[in-house]
Amino acid sequence: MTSSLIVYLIAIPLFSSAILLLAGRKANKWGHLLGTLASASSFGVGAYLFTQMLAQPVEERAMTQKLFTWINVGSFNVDASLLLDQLSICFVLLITGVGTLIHIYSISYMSHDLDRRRFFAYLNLFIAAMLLLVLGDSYLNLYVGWEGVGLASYLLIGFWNQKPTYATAAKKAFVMNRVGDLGLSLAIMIAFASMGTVSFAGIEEAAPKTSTTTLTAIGIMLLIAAAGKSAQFPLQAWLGDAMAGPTPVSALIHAATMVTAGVYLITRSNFIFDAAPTAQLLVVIVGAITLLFGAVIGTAKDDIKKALAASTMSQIGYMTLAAGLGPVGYAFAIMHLLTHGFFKAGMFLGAGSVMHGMNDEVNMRKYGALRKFMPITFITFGLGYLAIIGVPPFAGFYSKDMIIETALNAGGIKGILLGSAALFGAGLTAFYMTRVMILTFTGTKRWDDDAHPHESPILMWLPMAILAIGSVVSGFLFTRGDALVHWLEPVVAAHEHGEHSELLPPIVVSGIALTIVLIGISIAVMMYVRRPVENVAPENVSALTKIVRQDLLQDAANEAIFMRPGQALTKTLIAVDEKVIDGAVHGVGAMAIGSGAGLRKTQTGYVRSYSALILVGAAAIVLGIWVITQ
Amino acid sequence: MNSANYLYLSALLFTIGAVGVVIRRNAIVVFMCIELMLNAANLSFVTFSRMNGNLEGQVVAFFTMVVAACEVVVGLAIIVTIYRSRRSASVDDANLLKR
Amino acid sequence: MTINWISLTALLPLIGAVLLATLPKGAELRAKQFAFGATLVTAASAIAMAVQFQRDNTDLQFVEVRSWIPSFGINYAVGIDGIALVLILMSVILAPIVILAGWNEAQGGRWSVKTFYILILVLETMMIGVFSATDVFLFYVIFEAMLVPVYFLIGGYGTGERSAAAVKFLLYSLFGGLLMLASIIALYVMSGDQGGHTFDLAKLAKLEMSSTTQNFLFLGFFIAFAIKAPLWPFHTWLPDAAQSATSGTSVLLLGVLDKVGTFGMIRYCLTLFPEASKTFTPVIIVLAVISIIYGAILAIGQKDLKRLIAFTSISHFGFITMGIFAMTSQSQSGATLYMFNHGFSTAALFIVGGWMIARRGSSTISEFGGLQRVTPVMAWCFFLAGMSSLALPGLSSFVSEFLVLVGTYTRYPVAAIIATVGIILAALYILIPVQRALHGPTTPGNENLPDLNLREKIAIAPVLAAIIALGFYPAPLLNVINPAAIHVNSQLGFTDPVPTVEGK
Amino acid sequence: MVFNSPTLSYSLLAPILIILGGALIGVLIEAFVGKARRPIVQLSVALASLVLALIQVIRIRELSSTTAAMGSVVIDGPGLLFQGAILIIAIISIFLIADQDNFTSSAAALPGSDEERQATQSGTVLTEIYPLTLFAVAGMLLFPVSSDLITLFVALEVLSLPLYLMAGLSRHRRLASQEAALKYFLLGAFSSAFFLFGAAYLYGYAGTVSFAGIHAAVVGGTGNDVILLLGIAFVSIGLLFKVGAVPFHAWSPDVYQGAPTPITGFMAAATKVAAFGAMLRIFYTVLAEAQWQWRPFFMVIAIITMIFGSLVAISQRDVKRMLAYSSIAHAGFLLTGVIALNKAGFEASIYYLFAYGVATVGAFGIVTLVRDSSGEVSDLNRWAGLGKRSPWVASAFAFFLLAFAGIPLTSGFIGKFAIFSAAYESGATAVVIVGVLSSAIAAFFYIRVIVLMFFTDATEDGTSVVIPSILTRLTIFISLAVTVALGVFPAPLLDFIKPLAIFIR
Repeated sequence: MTSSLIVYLIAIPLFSSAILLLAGRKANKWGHLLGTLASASSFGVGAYLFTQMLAQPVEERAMTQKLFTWINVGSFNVDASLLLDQLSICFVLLITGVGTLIHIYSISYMSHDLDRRRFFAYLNLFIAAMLLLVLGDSYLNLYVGWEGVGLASYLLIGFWNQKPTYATAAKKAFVMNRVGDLGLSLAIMIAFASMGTVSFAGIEEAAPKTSTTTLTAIGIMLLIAAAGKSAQFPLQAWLGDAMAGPTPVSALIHAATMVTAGVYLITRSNFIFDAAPTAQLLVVIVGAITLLFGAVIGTAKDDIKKALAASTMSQIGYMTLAAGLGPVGYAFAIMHLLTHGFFKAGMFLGAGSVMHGMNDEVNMRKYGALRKFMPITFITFGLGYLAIIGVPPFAGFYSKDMIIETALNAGGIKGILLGSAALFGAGLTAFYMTRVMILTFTGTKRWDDDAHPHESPILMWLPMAILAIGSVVSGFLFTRGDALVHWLEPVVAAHEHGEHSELLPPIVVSGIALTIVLIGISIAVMMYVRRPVENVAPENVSALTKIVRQDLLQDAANEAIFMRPGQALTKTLIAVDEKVIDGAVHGVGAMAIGSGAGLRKTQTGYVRSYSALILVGAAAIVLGIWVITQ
Repeated sequence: MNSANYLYLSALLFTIGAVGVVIRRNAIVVFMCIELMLNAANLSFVTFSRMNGNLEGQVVAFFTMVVAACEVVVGLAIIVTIYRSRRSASVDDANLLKR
Repeated sequence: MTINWISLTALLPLIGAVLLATLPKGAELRAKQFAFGATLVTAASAIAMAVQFQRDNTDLQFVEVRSWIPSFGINYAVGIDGIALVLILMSVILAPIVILAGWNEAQGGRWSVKTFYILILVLETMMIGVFSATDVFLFYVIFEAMLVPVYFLIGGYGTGERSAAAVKFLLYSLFGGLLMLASIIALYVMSGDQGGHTFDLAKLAKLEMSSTTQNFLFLGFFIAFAIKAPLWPFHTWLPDAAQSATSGTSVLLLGVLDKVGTFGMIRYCLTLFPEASKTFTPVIIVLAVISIIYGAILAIGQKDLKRLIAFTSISHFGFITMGIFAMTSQSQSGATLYMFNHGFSTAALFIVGGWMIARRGSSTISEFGGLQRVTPVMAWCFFLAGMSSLALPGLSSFVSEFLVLVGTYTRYPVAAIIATVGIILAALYILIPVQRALHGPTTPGNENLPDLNLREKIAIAPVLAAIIALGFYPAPLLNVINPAAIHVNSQLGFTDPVPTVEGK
Repeated sequence: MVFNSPTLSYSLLAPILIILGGALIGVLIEAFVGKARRPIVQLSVALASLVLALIQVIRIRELSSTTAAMGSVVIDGPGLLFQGAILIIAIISIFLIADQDNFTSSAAALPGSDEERQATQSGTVLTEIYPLTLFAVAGMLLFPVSSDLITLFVALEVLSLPLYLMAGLSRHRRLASQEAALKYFLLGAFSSAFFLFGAAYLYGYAGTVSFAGIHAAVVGGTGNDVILLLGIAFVSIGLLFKVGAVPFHAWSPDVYQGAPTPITGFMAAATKVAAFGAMLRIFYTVLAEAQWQWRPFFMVIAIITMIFGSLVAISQRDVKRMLAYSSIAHAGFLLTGVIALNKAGFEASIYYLFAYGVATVGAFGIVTLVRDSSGEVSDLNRWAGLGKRSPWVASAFAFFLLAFAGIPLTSGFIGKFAIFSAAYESGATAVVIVGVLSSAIAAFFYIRVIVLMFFTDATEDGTSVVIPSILTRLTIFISLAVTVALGVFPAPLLDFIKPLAIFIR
């Protein structure tokens, strides 16, 4: 049975990770090799399973592997069971494929780090968790992977946690992800309470019989989850800081795979969102806001990784937008997700390569003219650049164009708004990515004195090259005969073409998009080629620029709304606990002591007062008797 | 004469004795007040004896007298010792033990 | 010949304590080894008992009844169901781990090392007894008597304001216990009116009483358990006690003894006063939710590592209590599983935290810094324990926490939703100390701390292994707990809310 | 007129007569035996009489449930139980009393005088204490078996008078000791007067002093209720004074503190048994039918006694005073047993009295051990760190305190449980609740002492624990053993009490 192989996808990197973590320093010599091998083996298994799937007729391609009964209490019955279908295999190949490339890259990139072994352990752990996320056949299984990748992300962002800001960044990512997890938890609870099951299949079956209100609630909760994991508005703030992690991590986790898990979740939950229009509307709104939000932030970033991170946020906004459009959009969301996986991972690795050559400098204002010193990096990065801004025939063109088109066709004012947002976003993307290219690779040298830029070794550029090829050809391949759309049809339900009237013919849309992209590029060229670039960010800029530089005040807002009131609440409650609650406890004690000390004074030591007491007692009793007998 | 009046007298004597215990300072006087209370009780016994028409109350009175005599022995011993130690028979001076 | 497994298991540590007392004064090492051996033998005995446990049988098993004080109808009566079995297993497994982990923690005490282990062993006997008693009087006796060894363990071997903390703990618990005593007396008297004085739990459960009476008696029991558990607002003794106690004592205190409170709620409150339990459920659910959030927020603000862990426990006990009183299969099973898991994750936190504190000589979080570079293994253990405490999926505590939440949601959705906020706060209260203590640059005073030695690794390994293994495969425990938990609910006449749509 | 010679039933009275005989022999020994040999001879005689009396009590338990001395004394199960308890407590107390360091060598000498110093240096010891003790014991034995008011009054005085004297015999702090004697005497006599006055009214109501007659009159209900009520009230005052119930308690802290510690222990334990024995007999049999008249008063008194005792004990700095207030609180607990007015309450009271009495003697026994150069140290602050220096002594004391606090697995817990459940059964819910709450308060100060002994570092003064003499050790050991045994296996004693605990009148 081929399905019995599914578990090995996860088990291999998981065991490798465990071995690396437990073996400790002993594994320093071979740790990276084992890690890479594990990832590659997993990719091998995935590829084999993919070929097996291809060999099957469409309706038999999905396969499940039940491992054991995980939780079984009353009617709450969850198996540890894996589902490999057309959707998850896409992710499996992306995760293990890109993952393996990044492992290879990291061998070299991290070679000077004393803790390289641990780095590979975390990477393997991430691969395993991410695979579990996409392979779980129920929301609860997904949840395990979901938090697993969060953990791996936390560990990797904080890989250099001796630097306090990095440690803080890691914590921030984890906590904000937990906000998303809250949504996922609640979604599962609502689903169980209303449908009695938490498996995808079970809920898919029960969804049509469930009230829209319930489904909307589940949908909104899932959206919160997705927003947390995929850095969508309003839970986007952690992604920029997450760039604290080593660059391969940014490439793998915070560009290609983990951050797209939210899109996976929404796509996987298509049966809920399709039946909950309100939730779906919220998804597109979140997507649209985020794609603009990220793009705007990207325009003002001088840190190359943060610029790319903002771009990632924005691109995932596109995916979310697409996923929110329902059956017409799911396939495009996934397509963009995959192409983005190639080009963004490639660009991150490129950025890593640049940093590698520039003493880990990340400020683009201190780059410049690196084209000549890092030709391979330049070329691979450039191919990724062309892909992301959507120049045909590079991958991004196909996927993004489809999303813009679908958004425009969403109907009515909604379609126009969404389409415009997507188009505007494309222009911004072109602007900030061009800016990155110009600042990094062209123009004059603005290096620090001790910089000696050089091309990276083959272990680093080879993965970049392979990803660059992916950025070039993947879009084309996916759209040949709507290959990906058809492939995914069994999972996300087919959509008929012409269901919506087309607002504009596709070719016109592409034309408009390309025009806007060109405008974006031109502005960037005007601003950064025609004018000299300073190696420190100019201070005399507009207020708007300042706000954009501060990530549109996202951190300030979080601090004002959550952090500071939270800290105040904590302080208050600590005081309350001490003074009021414990105070009451001590008060009772003090009262007993006090009244004891008071009563003690009756013991004067004088016989006469004692006898008086007796007499008074006797008198009281006599009085009592008198009262009774009256 | 109504024998109940003896009871009132007895109660009065008892009260005088009890109040005396409370207000007098000299240990001897206090002790005598207690004796007064005992004798008030005796008076009650005898009165009740008469009212009830049996002798038991009078028997009790004899017992009481014997017991009171014993009490005097013990009491005086204690009071004298205190007096010797403190050169005072005031009960208010004996105030080491309190609170 | 039948072996009375419960009595045997309970007696073993007591015999150990007696033998230990005969050891000569100076033989510290031998005392430790002996105590460790005694707890291991006890654990073996308990496991042997567990193997014979028939898990689908909802009756009490290994029942043993002997007359103790016949004139009051008091029996030495013991017997266990799945819930009790799980808690006993937790106790006997934690005991040797605590001894091994805190190999040197008795040294700073007021009294000899030997005394420390005698107290621990006596306590272990009582722990087994308290979970297996089926005679209310016997339960009460052990419930109260347990305070004494713990009191001496805190006051005699703790740090800082140890005697004040010990007194606070003792008085608080005694106060609760006396309220329970009043209720027990009332039950006893009523049983006399209704067919003869008895303390037999099953018979007392059948007593007829007015709802007012039931409510009052319920409160007597519940407040005692709420203090023990501890539930907001009866919690203020716990942080003080945990801060002052040695980490081993804290493990036994928070990990095991406090479970007597939640266990008591299931075994006594629900069984004896079903109607009152229902009456008070809304109030209790509210208190539980407050505990969850309140404990978590206070944990976030703590500067002392041990206090922090104590407050996390208050939050966790909120979950357990909520699960118990939500009275669905999932929440009830989850609550019991939570008790078990909390025992292990708190044990891990306290044990590793204790090592950190012992090495650094301070329990203030800000005194630590950058331990991950200096002592990677210890840092990892702490991290993993913390992850367990925040109920990371894949670890055992997740299963229980989620069961409680999902089970509660089906009956009290609002409570469950608010409680779920606790998972965000949990991330904060774990990650803040993790960041301060383990991450960042290595601060002065921490440069030369030694990493875990072999003994410590051996001690912590089973705890962490259990946390991970039971996260992936909780079935062995759930299979034991489920029948008992469902039995508890069905006795109360509760069935799970039916989903509006039947899926599958 | 024909006189029938009275039938006395000597065998039934034998325990009392043996003790009285022993006491008289003791007096003769004082007169005729040389100083050097007196202590051992006196101790032997005292011990022998006590043991003989106890044996006799055990022997006649089969013959019980009858009257002796023409109905003045009733020998029934409860009476014998009380007598047995008193004798056992007396036996273990006599070992303590035998430790002569506690008593002045010359009671007649002025405190601080040369005469006193010479007496002390010459090794003179006070042996009068033995006959005095025996006289008191004889009174105590008689008190709970008295069956008419005359006997009751005589017994009260016989037990009280020697105690007044014994209270003044302390070697150290003699002035305080004499003051204690004075206070005890004056207040005791004062309360006796109340008692006697009340007895007169009871007699006036019933026309007879015999309990049987009074009972019949109460049941008949023909007499004047006011007279009955006054009689009950004033008799109760006398009895409540003896047990130390609020507001008739004021003597006890001062006397407990001032009296020589062994005497305090003996007095606290044995007097309570005797006084409660008499009280139980009177209120359970004679006045049971008048319960509507006295129970409400007793409830109020029980409640204020429990609360007062517990609260005031908290702030005490002297161990003997603390124990005195604790004994007041215990009097309150015991009063709930009187209030219960059912068989369970009666059995519980007997059990409680015995358990409490034994633990009390043990506790005071330990107090005698803690000394500095000038004698016993009863200031609690100086008990700090005792657990470190003398772990066994401190542990034993802690155990007694836990028993007083009613912690399970000590005798005190079973007693408290039994007495409260009986009171609850009788409907006195409020009293039980107050009892439970004041137990919580009481725990506070018992635990404070434990903290002091175990968790507080010693001040550097010379407080130390003397090596106990074999006799003191015996006292403490027996008390401890009994306290443990009664806590863990109370069944034998409870089962023993059950069939005997039936008043015949």
